[in-house]
Amino acid sequence: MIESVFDILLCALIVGVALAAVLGPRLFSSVVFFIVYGLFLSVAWTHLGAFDVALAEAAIGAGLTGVLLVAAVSRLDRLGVKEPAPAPPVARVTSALAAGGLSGALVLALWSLDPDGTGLAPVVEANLHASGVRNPVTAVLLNFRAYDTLIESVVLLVALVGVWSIADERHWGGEPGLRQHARPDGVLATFGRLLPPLGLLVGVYIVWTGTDDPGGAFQGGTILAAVWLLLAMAGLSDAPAITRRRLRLAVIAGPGVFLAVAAAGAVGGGFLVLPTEYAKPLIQEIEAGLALSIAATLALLVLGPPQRGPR
Amino acid sequence: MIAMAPVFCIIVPLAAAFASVVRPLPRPLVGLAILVVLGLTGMTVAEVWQQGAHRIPVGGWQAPLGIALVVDGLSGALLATTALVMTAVLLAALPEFADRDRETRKGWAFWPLAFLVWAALNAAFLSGDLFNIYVSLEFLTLATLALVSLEETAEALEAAMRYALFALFGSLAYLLGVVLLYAAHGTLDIALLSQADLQGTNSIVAAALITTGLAAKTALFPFHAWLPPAHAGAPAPASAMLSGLVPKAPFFVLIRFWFDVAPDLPGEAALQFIGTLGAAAIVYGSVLAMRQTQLKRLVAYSTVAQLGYLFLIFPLAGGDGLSQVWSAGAWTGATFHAVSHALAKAAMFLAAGLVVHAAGHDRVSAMNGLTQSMPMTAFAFGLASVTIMGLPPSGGFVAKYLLLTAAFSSGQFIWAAVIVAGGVLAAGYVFRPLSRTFFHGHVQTVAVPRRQQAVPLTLAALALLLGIVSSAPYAFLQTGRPIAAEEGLE
Amino acid sequence: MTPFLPALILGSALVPGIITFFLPEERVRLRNALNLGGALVKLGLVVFLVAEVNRGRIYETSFDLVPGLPMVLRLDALGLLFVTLSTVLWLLTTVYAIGYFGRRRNLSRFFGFFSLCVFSTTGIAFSGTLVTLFFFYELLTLATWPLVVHWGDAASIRAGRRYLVYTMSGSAVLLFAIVWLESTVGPVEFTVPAEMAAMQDWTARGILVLLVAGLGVKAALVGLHRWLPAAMVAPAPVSALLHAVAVVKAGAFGIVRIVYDVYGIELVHELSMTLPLALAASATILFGSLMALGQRQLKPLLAYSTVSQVSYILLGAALFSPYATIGGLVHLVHQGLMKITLFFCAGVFDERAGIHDIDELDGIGARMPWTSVAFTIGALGMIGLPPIAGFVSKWYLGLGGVGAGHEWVVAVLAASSLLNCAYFLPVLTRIWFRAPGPHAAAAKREVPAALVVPPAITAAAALAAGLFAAFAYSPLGWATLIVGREYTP
Amino acid sequence: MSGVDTGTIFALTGAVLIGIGVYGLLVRGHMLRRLIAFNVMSSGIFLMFGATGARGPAAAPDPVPQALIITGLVVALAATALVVALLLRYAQITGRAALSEDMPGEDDPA
Repeated sequence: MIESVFDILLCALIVGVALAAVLGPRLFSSVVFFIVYGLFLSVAWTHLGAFDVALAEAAIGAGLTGVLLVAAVSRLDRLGVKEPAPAPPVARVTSALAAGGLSGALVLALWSLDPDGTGLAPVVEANLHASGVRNPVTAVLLNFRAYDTLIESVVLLVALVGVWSIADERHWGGEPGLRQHARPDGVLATFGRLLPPLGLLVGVYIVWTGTDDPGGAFQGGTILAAVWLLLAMAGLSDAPAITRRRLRLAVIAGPGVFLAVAAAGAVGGGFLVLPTEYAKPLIQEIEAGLALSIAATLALLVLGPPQRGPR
Repeated sequence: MIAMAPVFCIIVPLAAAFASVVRPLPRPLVGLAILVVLGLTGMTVAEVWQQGAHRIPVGGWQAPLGIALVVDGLSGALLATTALVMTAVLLAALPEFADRDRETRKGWAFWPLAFLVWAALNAAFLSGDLFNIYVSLEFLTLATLALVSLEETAEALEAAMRYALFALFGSLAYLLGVVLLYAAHGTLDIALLSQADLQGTNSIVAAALITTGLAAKTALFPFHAWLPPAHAGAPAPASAMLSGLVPKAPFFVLIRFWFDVAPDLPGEAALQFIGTLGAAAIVYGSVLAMRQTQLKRLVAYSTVAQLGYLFLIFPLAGGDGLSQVWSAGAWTGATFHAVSHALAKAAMFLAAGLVVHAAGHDRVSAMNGLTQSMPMTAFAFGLASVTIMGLPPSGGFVAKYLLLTAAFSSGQFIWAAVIVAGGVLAAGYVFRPLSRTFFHGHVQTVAVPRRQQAVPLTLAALALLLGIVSSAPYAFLQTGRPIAAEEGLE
Repeated sequence: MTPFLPALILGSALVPGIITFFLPEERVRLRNALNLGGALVKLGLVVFLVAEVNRGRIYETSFDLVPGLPMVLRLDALGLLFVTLSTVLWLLTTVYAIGYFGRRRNLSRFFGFFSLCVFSTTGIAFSGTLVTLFFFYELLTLATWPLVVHWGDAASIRAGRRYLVYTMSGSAVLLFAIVWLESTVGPVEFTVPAEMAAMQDWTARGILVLLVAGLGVKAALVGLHRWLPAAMVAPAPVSALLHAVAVVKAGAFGIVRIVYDVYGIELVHELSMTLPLALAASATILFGSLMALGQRQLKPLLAYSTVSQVSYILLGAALFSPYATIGGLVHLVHQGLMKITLFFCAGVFDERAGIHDIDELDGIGARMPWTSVAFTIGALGMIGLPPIAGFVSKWYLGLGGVGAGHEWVVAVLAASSLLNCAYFLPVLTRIWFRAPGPHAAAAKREVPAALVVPPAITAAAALAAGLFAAFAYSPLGWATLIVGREYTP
Repeated sequence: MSGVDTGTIFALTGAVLIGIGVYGLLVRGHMLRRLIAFNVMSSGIFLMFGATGARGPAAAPDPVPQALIITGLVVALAATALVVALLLRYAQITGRAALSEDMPGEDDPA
């Protein structure tokens, strides 16, 4: 009963923050509420026992998406973009009805479900021994449904190619993002000096531990990306120009290694088949490649297209 | 190894895309990549032809734990169509996007994006897993989004954002439906779900969400608003893939879902409703196409209209109709239409691209006098129009005939009337630019080599050929269908 | 070789056409050689066939477009009548067109579509099923449109648009009706009338009306005819083709097929649809003639005359009497010979004397005697003056009308002949009996031969078809053979 | 689904979040706000996905939805990043952050 009260309180908070994020009058506060929303969700995931998702939500949902949105708001402010006029009342009422109708339908749909659940947990459990890893989520991500993950890593690459393709033609070949000028004795710079070694350690650890415990390439890669972003924002490290060969190789390394493993399997008789005895090293290899590419890609996604020409 | 050909149809374009991210591929390598994927697609088709439909369990894991790829007549046909259109698109893009000395933004970005679109389409057409389809469709959406915005004009960027809104919303609606199905049945595999008993509130809400989401991504009326600016604003080779191929992916998923997963779920009213939207798309898209002053817009609105035909498959072959003899005809008719429209529309956009390039502007008047200055391109546009109008001898005609037969056999005269009226309306918009090709004095000032003009002509001729040599593709499409049309029409 | 004969004949028109598209504009000789060669080869094959079919042989080739949708090419006596006409006239029109266009531009395009047009017409004649017929019928629409808009000026484009609006709507109706019919009775082959017993009478009537209406657009039935006068802006060889060889004939031929080989004349009669059809044809006959009467220009006059004359064929088909059928079928050929003569001549008048209006013809007979004589034979034939071919048609139609118990048909024919006199005689008077006007004075010589010989030949043929009507291989003889062999109502 | 266990509560919360997201997508003109709404909607879906997998007596939540949610999160981030880039470029050119309301194509009749 106490448990339920906590659940309901947490859910009420999440809904409240979501409402504030969507309806908030000022854009910046909306973004802040969105980040808080992500953190609360992360708590919810922990509470539900989904620690991998909790990590991912905090790092990707709240963290990186938050940074991306904050940066966008400040950029729009500098461009002097104004808020458009609010929707007319009629539109708001009909939209609210539509949205409410959808929620209602979903509640009904949930109500008609079998209460005992019909998930795949037992099947995963039964096959975990052959997957090469002990964390069932990692087993699903990098073995049972590795194909999804392969495409997902490609999706990140697609987004990066897309973001770069939106560069100003004149800036092609320049460095991504705006140049940051942090004061050398400022807080950011201090953080920028202190945090990276720690972040690097944590990031690598999370990647490495992912095979057996919560964590993995995506969560770890995100933390590594955050480290790099911090360095860039503190003005301590410039991102390399987007035409640099090494940068581009880093970006395709993860999906590339993944694809190579998949292709090798296909030649040998099964697309993306990881033989049980080699599964663990193969997964670690893929994770290492992915973590590198994810870190680089995510950071570059947040930095955006080059804003200045090549030097 | 041959059995793995479909898988390599995804792997090889991905590898080509990765390589082109690092540095643009030299022409011979682009050609090699095209040839390899063409060959692999051919092997896939041959394999389906000989062995029938089959599944490839990815990673060796059987469903429900793993993901299965499904290779059957429909996916094979769409793979082949994709290969043909992409080959033409890449060849047509070489003059515009191959950088000579210095790397440029467009010259760099186009190649990985094009190969990624190819990979994404193949992935979507092969997938037998509902969540994997979600990832594949998102993959496709993001790659095409970047192509839409490639011109970087305010219109193109706005078109891309509008496209993003519809497409991302569509993906989420689809995903939501998938989540509900998983919650109820504990599997994402299409074959396993088809054995599950889909009924009740949960299944209906899920099916409605999946249909809405995919319809938004296919630009079914009234979700069509994003399509014309997006397709018209992209560079012509990109438009060709966007209009010819990309909407076919969500439509393909829709067919997979309705005909494989939930054939008995929809009520008559729902089927008629979707059919009505399709009919509205045909009429509305055609009327707007007639009113356009810009060539590529006209062609793009034609896509809105043509996609409407696809949705007539639901009233004609869905629900109870699935057990009827005419269902197979309607099903094949709609899929035939998808294939022939892909070839013809891509040809039309590539031809339009050459015309716009040669005339220096995008108004319909760019076609003036085309039969004198660029007869091959004029011919390509004309041949593609024949398919778009659904006139013989073209694949469009066979498709239309099959749909019509199904409409009459099932006593649904109204859809028959819509189908024939749609042909007349199509004539209304394609003959506007075509008439201008006969004007005296031409306005095309930039010379376009015959080599380039041959590309759209070949594609358009293929669309026509589909209407003459249609029995083999017809039989091929049936491969692996639960209820095949072995006896043909009637 | 025999199974390929239909394909060979089709190929003799298609192959030169496709090659011509890709010929550079300057390759005049090669182009002419190709087109004339194709026409000659086709003529040779057709002559061979006429003898064969006369012996009772029937050629057939077929393949399935999709299962259950066969494409059948069949050579029967009726089809051959149409093919022979179009083949002979194709050759002559090609010669004429070469003379007519001279060194003008865009001729590869023109001759390409021209051949395609003949290819489609031949296909229509050979069609053994309804869908095959539709297939070629639509191809014909597509192939003629570029010819109609050939000049590329505003008037041509407008005419082309009207042509499309009418024909496209017509084919939509036709397709609707064909699929409706076939989804009820299965694929319709022309060898045996379709099994209509299962169908409701009103459904059968409805489908028949839609089929006739769909085909009636090209046959220029009254109300559906408006594209035809508009399309006169096209070059003269195109008008000749539209009016005599291909388009209106395809429509009329299609209706004959529907009445005799899809429904069967007995069934049409039982459905009491013969009378409405005959009335529609009669109305068109009178309407066309009346409209021709009001024209001041030569080509519109001829166009309305076509509207009227083509419905003779329909009238013959609609009357439940063998004589009427013979009259209708033979008019398919006779009208073709006479009308092509008239359009050829109109083209010569235009090209060599700049004549468009009827009153500009004053005294041209003296300056351009060959053309004027040919024109006169055509016009008198249209009126129905013996011994020219038109008389034979009208005679048999009249007999048929009486035979079918519709004596009023004779009155329609008489009225039409009177109207024909009323609009043709003034033209002939001007040609021969007026003092030369400015146009006649400025008229150039009747050269080249390519321009003048074809009308002379067709005029002679029109005369011969009437004079030698009693011979077995005359159009009348052939029509009688068809009727005797296939239709015994 | 009867009985109010933790999974059910969070699944229902997911349904509410989806509604909030859809509302935001429909009424907010500003593209950045629409992106926020999009993310709220997608996390609502994920919550529903994960929570329905955590229903019932089973001790550990179903790992398959968890893996798929992580995939979904990454995909959503990729989409967000690309649209943000589009938006910033668009704002740079036009000074606006919302789509123009007129329907495309209907403004240019022949």
